[in-house]
Amino acid sequence: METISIDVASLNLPALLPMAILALGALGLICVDLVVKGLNRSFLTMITILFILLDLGAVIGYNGPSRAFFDVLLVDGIALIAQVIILVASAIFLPLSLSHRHFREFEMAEFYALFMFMIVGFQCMVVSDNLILIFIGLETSSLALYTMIAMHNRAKAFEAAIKYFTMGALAAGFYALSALIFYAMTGSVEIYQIEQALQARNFEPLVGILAGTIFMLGALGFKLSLVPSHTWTPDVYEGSSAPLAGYMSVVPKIAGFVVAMRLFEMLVYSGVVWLEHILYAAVVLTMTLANITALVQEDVKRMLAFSSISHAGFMMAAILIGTTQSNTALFLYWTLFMFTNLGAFTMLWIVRHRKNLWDERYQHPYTKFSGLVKLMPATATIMGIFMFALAGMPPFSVFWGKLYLISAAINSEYIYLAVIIALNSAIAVYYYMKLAVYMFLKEPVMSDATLYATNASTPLKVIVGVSVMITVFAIIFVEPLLNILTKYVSASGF
Amino acid sequence: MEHILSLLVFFPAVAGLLGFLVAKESIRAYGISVSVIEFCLSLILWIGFDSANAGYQFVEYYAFIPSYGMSYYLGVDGISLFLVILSTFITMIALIGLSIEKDIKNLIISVLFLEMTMVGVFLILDVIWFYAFWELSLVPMLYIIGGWGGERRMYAAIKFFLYTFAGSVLMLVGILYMGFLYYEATGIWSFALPDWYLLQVPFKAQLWLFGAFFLGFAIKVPMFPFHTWLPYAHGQAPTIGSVILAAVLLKMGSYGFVRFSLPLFPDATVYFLIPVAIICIIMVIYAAMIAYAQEDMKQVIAYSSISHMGIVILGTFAMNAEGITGSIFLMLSHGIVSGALFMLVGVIYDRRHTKMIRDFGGLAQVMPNFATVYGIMLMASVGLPLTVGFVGEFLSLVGFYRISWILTLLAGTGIILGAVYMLVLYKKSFFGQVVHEENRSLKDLNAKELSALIPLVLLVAILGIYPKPLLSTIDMSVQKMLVLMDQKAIEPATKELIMKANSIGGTH
Amino acid sequence: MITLTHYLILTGLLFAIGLVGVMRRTNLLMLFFSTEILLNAVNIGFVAVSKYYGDFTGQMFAFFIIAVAASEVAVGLGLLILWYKRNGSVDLNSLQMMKG
Amino acid sequence: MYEVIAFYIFSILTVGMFGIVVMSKNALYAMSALAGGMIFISGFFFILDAEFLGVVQIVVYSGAIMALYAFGMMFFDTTRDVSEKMRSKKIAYTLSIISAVLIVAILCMPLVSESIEASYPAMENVGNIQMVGLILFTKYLVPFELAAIMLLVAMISGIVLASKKMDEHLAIEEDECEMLKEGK
Amino acid sequence: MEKYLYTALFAPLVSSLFVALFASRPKMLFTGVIASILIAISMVSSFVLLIDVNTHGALHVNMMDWIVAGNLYIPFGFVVDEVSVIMMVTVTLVSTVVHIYSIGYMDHDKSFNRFFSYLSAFVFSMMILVMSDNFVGLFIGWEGVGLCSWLLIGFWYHKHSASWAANEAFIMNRIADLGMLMGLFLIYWNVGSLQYEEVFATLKDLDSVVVATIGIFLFIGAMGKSAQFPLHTWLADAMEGPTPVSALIHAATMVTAGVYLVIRCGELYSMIPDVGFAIASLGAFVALFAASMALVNNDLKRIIAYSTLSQLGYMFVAAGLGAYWIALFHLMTHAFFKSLLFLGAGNVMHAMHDELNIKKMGGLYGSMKATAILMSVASVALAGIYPLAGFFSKDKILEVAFNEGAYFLWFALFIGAGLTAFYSFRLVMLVFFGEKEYIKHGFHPHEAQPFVIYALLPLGLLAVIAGWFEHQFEGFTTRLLARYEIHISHGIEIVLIGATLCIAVGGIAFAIYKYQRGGFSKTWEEGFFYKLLSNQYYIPKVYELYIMRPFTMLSQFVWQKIDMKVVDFTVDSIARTIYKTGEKSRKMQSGNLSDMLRWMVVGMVVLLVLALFYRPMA
Repeated sequence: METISIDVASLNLPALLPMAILALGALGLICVDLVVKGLNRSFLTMITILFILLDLGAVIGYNGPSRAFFDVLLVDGIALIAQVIILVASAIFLPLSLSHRHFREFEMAEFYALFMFMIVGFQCMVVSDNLILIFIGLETSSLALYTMIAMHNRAKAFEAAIKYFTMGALAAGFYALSALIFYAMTGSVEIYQIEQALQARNFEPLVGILAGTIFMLGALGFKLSLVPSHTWTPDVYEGSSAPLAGYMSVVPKIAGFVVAMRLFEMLVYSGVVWLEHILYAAVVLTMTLANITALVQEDVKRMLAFSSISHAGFMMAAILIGTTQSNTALFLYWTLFMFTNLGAFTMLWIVRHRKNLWDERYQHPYTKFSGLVKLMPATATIMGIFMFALAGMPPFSVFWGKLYLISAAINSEYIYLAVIIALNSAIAVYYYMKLAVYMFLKEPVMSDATLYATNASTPLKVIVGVSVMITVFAIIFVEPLLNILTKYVSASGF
Repeated sequence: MEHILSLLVFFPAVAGLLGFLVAKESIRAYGISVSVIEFCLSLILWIGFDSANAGYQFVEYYAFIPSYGMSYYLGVDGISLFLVILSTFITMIALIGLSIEKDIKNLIISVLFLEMTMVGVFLILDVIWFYAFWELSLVPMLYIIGGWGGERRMYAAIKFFLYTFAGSVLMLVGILYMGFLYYEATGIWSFALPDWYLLQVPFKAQLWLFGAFFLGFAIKVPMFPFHTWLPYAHGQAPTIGSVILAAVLLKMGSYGFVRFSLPLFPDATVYFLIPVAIICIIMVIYAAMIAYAQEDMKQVIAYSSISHMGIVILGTFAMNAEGITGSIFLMLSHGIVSGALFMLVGVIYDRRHTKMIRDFGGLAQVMPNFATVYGIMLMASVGLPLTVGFVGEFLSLVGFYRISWILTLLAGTGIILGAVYMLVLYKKSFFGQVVHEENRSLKDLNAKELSALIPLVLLVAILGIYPKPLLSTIDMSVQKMLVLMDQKAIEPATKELIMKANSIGGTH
Repeated sequence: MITLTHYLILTGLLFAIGLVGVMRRTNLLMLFFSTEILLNAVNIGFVAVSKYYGDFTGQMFAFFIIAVAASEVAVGLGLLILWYKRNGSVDLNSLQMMKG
Repeated sequence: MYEVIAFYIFSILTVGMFGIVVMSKNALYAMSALAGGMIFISGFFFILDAEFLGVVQIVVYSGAIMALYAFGMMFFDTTRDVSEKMRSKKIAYTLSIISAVLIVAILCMPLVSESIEASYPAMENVGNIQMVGLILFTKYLVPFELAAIMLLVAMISGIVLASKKMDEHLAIEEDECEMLKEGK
Repeated sequence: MEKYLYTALFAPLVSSLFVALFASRPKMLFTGVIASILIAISMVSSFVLLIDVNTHGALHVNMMDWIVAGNLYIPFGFVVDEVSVIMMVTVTLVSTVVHIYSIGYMDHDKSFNRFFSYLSAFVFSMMILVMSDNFVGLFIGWEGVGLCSWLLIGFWYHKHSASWAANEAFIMNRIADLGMLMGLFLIYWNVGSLQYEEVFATLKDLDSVVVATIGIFLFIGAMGKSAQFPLHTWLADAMEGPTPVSALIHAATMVTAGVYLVIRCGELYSMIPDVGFAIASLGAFVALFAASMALVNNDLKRIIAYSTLSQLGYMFVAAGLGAYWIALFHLMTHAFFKSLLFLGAGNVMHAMHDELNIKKMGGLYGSMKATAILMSVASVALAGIYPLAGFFSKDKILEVAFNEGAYFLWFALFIGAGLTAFYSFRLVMLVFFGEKEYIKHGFHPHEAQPFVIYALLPLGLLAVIAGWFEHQFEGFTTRLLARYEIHISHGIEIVLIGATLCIAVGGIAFAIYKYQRGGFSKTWEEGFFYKLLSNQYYIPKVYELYIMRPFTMLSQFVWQKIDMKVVDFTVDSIARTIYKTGEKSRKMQSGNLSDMLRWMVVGMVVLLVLALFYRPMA
C-alpha cells in the first residue's frame, strides 16, 4: 500500500479553526480547574464568553472555500449564519449564570467545559453535510446538554434530563436507520451526493426515499420538537433552569433547522408531492396543537415551552416553502426571536424564587405574576413587551420575522399556509396576553415586591435591558439583517 | 411645518414615556397639558393645510426597509385631517373630564400611548406601519378596559383584544398578498399606499383581498355579526375608555374602508355593495332594537354606536361624493356625540355607581344642566338638523339613495328607531318623579365636567350650522378618490355604477 | 445465497424488536438496553450495505455508531444513578412529576 | 453455504437474544442476553469481512458497555425479577407489530442501486483494518476527533453526574425534596 | 328690507338664547317680557315685510352656505314671498299673543324662564320653516318645531303622561319625516338641487311617476306634522303640554306646517291631480273622523284638539283639490280663532285648577265673562257663522269640493260643518252655561288677569274680521299661488252657502237646546257608538297592542335570544371550543416517558402507513 500524501493546504484548516478554538478552550478550562481550585463563576463565565467570542471571530473572519477537509466540512452561507446565531446566543445566554443567588452548577468548571463542547457539537452539525459528522455533532451536543440539565440538581431537573435523554436515544436510533436507508439507496452519506444519486435513480423506489425521510423527520422532529415528538419540550423546559431552557429553545433548534434545511430542501425540490403534504401536515399540526395546548397551561415556563414548539412550527413552514425568501425569513425570525426569548427567560430567571410560594407544582404559575404592575411597574412592562413581541404584535421584534415569513408563504402561493399561520398567531396571542392580563389587570397576591427580585443582579438587568431595546427597536436592525441574510442564504443556494 | 406629522404622531408617545418621571400628584395636569399641546399641533396642521389641494400634504418619506418596500411614509389629506383632529380633541376632552383616581399615572400614560396609535393610524401611508399602529392601539385599550373597568372587565378586555386581533391578522395576510401583487406587477416591493393606488388588481384577487380587509375593518367598526365585543367593551370600560373607543377607535374601521377597500378594490366594492349594504341595514335596525331593549344606560349608547356605524358604512358604500363625504363627516360627528354621551354616562356613574336606567328617573329636576347637555347630545345623536349629527346622516343617506332607494328607506328607519330608544332612555332617566331617594341629593355638573362637555356642545352646534369648511376639504379628497376608482375599475359594471352614482337624473 | 436483503430484513427485525423494547419497558435500565438494540440493528445494516457496495463508508458509520452508543451509556447511566440515589427507583413511572 | 448457515444461526440467535432482552422480566437475564446478542452481531461483522468492527464490537460492547451496565445493575439492585407495570399493553403491542411489519416491509424493497460507485472502495491487498485506519484518519478525521470529544463529554458527564458533588445536596433550596416525598 | 327679514327671523332666536341663560333660575318676570317684546319685534318686521312684498314683490336672501358636498349644495337661504309672509305674519302674531298670555298663564310655574326659552325657540324654528328657500331649510324648521314641540309637550316632565305624549309626538313625526326625507332624496337625484325655484322649474321635465312619488313622499311628511290619519294620535295626547303651547303649536302654527308644505309645493301637486285628490279625500275623512271624536269627548282641550284635526282636514281638502290660496286662507283664519279658543280654555283651566273635564264645569259664565265671550266668538267663528272669519274660509272649501265635482267630499265636509258647530257649542254650553257643576267639586273659579284678556282681544278681533279680507287675500296670494276658478253658478253658490249655514246654525241650536236641558241621558254612554268614539275608535289601543308591545317584545327577543344566545354565543363557543381542545390535547402530555416514546413511534408508524398507501397527485 502506497503512502498517501495529502496537501495540507487542501484541507483548508481554517474551516476547522472555530471548533478547534472552543474545544481547546474547554480542555484548557478543565486543566486549569484541576490545578486551581475554587474558580469563581464569574471567571468561568467570562473566560467561556471570551472563547466563544474568539470562535465567533474565527467564524466571521473565515473567507476560504466552502468545502474543507475532504469535503466533510461545508462552510456555506447558512452554516456561517447559523454559527453566528449559535455563538451569539451562547454568549448572551451564558452570563445568566451570574444571577444574584448562587447555583452550584454555575460554580463548576465542568459545566462551562460541557457548554463549550456542546457548542462545538452544534457547530459541527451546521458546517457539514456529512450525515456521520452531523450525527456525532448532534450526539456530542445532546449528551452535554443532558448533563447540564441534570446539573441543575433538582428532582425535576433529573426527570427532565432522563426524559430528554431517553427520547434522544430513540431519536438517535431513527437517525441511524434513516442514514442507513439513504446509504443503502445511494451508497453515500453526504447530502449532496445523496441528492445526485437520487436524481440519477429518478427518485425510485419512492417508498424507500419516503421511509428514509420519515425516520429523519422523526430524528430531527425530536430535536425541533415537531408534533408528535414534541412531548419532551415542556417537561424539559420546566425541569431545567431558566437560562438553559431559554437557550434550548433557540440554539439546538437553529442547528436542527440547518440540517433540516439541507436535507429537506433537496427533497422538497425533488417534486415529491407526498413529502410536501406530510411536511405541510406536520407544520400545521405542530403550530396548532402546541398553540392550543399552550392556551391551557398554568405555568409561564411551560407556556413558553409550548409557544417555542409553535414557533418551531413556523420555522418548519419556512423550510416547507423552501424559497430563498422563506429561508431568509427563518433566520431573520430566529434572530429576532432569540433576543426576545432571551429577555423572556431572563425575566423568569430574575423572578425565580427559592420556594414555590405561589403553587405547589409550578415555579412560575400565572398567579405569581398577578398585579405585578402594582409592585414593579418597570418589570411588568418589560415582561409585557416581551410577551407581546412573542405574540407577533407590531412593531416588536418577532412581528417582522412573522411578517417576512407570511410574505414568503404568500409569494410562493401558500396562501392557506399563510392564513393558518395568521390564525395561529391570533390563537397564540391569547396565552401571551394572559400573562399580561395577570400582570396588569389583576390585583397582586403578595405585596412584597422583593420576592420578585431575589435573583436579580446587574448582569441580568443589563441583559434584560439589551434585549428589551432590541425587541422594541427591532425595526432598525431588520433592513441590514435582511440584506446580510439574503446574501448568505442565496449564496449557499437555498 | 416640515415634520409636523411625525411630531403629531410621536409627541404623545414621548410625553408618555417622560410621564413615568412625573409625580403622581401632578400627572393629571401633565396629561392634560400634553393633550392640549397635541391638540394645538393638530390645529396648526389644519391651519397649514391647503384645502384646495386634494392630495397628500406634509408628506414625509423615509425608506425604512427598502429591500422589502417598507417605508416611513406620512401624509395627510382631507379624509384623514379631521379624524386626526378628532383623535387629539377627544383625547384632550377625555383627559379633562377624567375622574379616576386609582393608578392614574398608568392610566394617563396608556391614554397618551393610545393617542399616538390613533393619530398614527390616520396619518400613516405605509400599510405595514398602518397595521402596526392598528394593532398597537389594542394594547393600551386592553389595559384601560381591564385595569379600570367594571366587574367583568377581564372578560370584556380579552374579548375585545382577541376579537379585533383575530380579524386583523387576516388583514395582514391580505396586506402581504397585496404587496406581492404589487411586486409581481412592477417588480418592486412597496407597501406605500399611494403606490398601491396605482395598481389595478385583477378582479378575482380583488374579491379575496376585499374579504380579508373587510374582516379586519368589519370587526373594528363593528359590523353585524362581528359586533358582540362592543357592548362588553363599552359596558365594562371606564368612561375614558368608552369615550375614546367609541369616538375614535371605531372610526379606524370605517376609515379603513374609505382608505383601503374602496380605492384599492373598486370592482370588489361594487361587487359586494349590496351584501354589505344589507349588513349595514341589519346593523342599523337590529342594533337599534337591541338598544331599545337595554336596561343599562351605557349599553344603549353602545348599541346606538353600532346602529350609527351602519349608516356610516352605508354612506361609504354609496360610491359618490355625497355619501362618502357624508360618511366621513358622520364619523366625526359620531365621534363627538357618542364621546359626549359616554362622558355623560360617566358623570352619572361617578355619582351613583350604577348605570341601570331603573335606578334613575326625574334627574332633570335634580341636575338640570346635566339634563340639558344630555338632551342636546341626544338630539345630535338622533340627527336633528343644525346639530352635527344631521349633516353626516343626511349626506350618507342621500348618497346611498342613488344606489338603492329601498335600502335607504330601511336604513332610514334608523332615524325613527334612534329616536325611539334615545327618547325612551331620556324619559326613563330624566323625566318623571325622583323615585330613588339617593338621587335627590345628586350634584349637578361640576366645573371639571362642564369644561369637558361645553366644548363638545359648542362643536355640536357649530359644526351643525357651519360644516362647510370640513365638508369642502373632505369633499375635495373624496372626489379625487372617486376619479381614481373610476380610472382603476376593470369591470364595466363598476364604471357604470360609479358614473351613475355620481350623476344627477336619469333612470333608476 | 445470503443477499443484502436478508441482512436488511434482519436489521428491520432487530430494529423492530428494539422498538418493542422501547415501548414496553418501564424499567429504565432495560429501556436503555432496547436503545442499544436499535443502534446495533442499524450497525448490521451498515456493514452489510458497505460490504455489498464494497465501500467503507458504512463501516465508518457503524464505527461511529458504536462510539455514540458507548457515550450514551455513560451519560445515561450517570443520570440513572442520580435519579436512583434521589428516588430509589429506576422505574419510569416514577418520573411523573411534570405533566400537563 | 457456510455463510448461509452462519447467517441463519446468528440471525436466530441474535433475534432470540434480543427477544429475551425486551421480554424478560429478569434484568440479569436481559443483560446477559444483550451481551450475547452483541457478540453474535460481531459474528455478522466477521461474515461481512469487517473484522475490525467485529473486534470493536466485542471490545466496546461486551467489554465496556456491558461492564457499565453490570455495574449499574448491581448499583440499582435489579438482579431480582423486576415488576413492570406496563400501561396500555394493547397499544404497545399493536404499535410494535405494525411498526415491525412496516419496517421490514420497507427494508424488503429493492432499495439498493446497482449503479453505485463506491466512494471508498476496498482496495486489493489492503486489509480491512488498514483500510479502516486509512479512511478514518483521512476522510473521517474530523468526525473521529469529534467522537473523541464526545467520549470526553460522556466521561465528564459520567464523572460529574456520579460524583460526590451531585450527591451532597448542592441545591441551595430544599423545596423539591419535600415535594418529592409527597409526590411519589 | 333684508334687515327686517333677519330681524323677523332672528329676534325669536335671540329671545330664546337670552332667556335660556336664566333657564334654570327661578321665575324672573323680565324674561317673559323681553321674550314677548322680541317676538313682537319679529311680528312688526313681518308686517313691514308684508307691506313690502305687497309693493315690491318677493325678497330672497342667501345668508350662507350650509352643506356642500359633491353636487349637493344647500345654503341657508330665505325667501319672503306672498305665501311665506302670510305665514310669518300669522305665526308671529299668534306667537306674540301667546307670549304675552303666557306671562300670565305661567305665572306660578317654577320653570317660567325655561318656558319662554322653549317658546321663542319654537317661533324661530317655525320662522325657518316658513322662510326657507329650499327643502332642507324647511326640513330644519320642520325638525326644529318637532323638537320644540317635544320640549313643550313634555314641559311638565315630572308627569309621566306629559313626557310620554312628548315622545309619542316626536316619534310619530319622525316616522313621517322619513317619508319626507325620501322625498327630498328623490328630488335631489332627479333635479340636482333642493332649492324651491330650481325644483319647480325643472318639474315639467320629470317623469310623471317620479313627480307623483315625490308628491306622495312629501305628503307623508306633511301627514305627520299635520297629524293626519293614521298618524293623528299624538295630537290629542299633546294636550299634556301647557295650554299656550297647545294654542300656539298644536292649533295655530306647527300642525299647519303640513298644509303649508302642500301649498308651497302647489306647482308640484297641481301636476299630479290624482295624488291631490287622494290628499283631499284623506282630508275629508279626517275632517269627519276627528269631528266625530270631538262629539263625545269630555276633555276640554282634547275637544279643541280634535276640532283642530278636523279643520286640518278641511285645509287638506282645499290644498289637495288645488285651491291653495283657500287652504292658506283657512289656515290663517283658523289660526286666529283656534288659538283664541285654546287660550280661553287655558283661562278656564286656570280657573278650575287644571281641571279639564267639562262635565265638572258649567255655569262659568258668571265668574269669567270675558273669557266666555271670547270663547263663544271663537266657537261661532269655528262653526262658520256669517260674518265671522270661519265662515268665509270654510265655505270656500265646501264650494271648492262641490266645484270639483267631488260631491262625496262635499257631503263629508258638509256633515263635518254641522258636527263642528255642535261640538263647539256643546263645549261652550257645558263650560259656561247650565248647572254649576264645579261647586260640587269645590272649585272657586276666577277670571284671568286683565292683561291676559287684553292680549286675547286682537285674536278675538281677528276671529271676527279676518274673513272680510278675503278678496285682498286672494289677490295677494294668487300672485304666487295658482288661481282657483269656481265654475258653479251664483245661484247654486248661494244655495250651498245657505245649506252650510243652516247646518251650522242647526248644529249650534241643537247643542244649545240639548245642553240647556242637561244634555243627553246616561244611556247614550252605554251605546256602541259612544264607546267607539270616546275610545278614539280604539286606535291608540291598536297601536299599543299591535305595534308598541310587539316591538318591545321583539326587541327583547332580539337582544336576549338572538344577540346573546346566537351571535355572541357563537363567538364565545368558538373560543371555548379552542380552549376545550386545549384541555383535551393536554392529555397527550401525560408526563409518562413510555407514552412519550410511544407517541414518537406512533408518528413514525402513521407516516410509514401513509408512505405506503398515500399517493397524492401533484
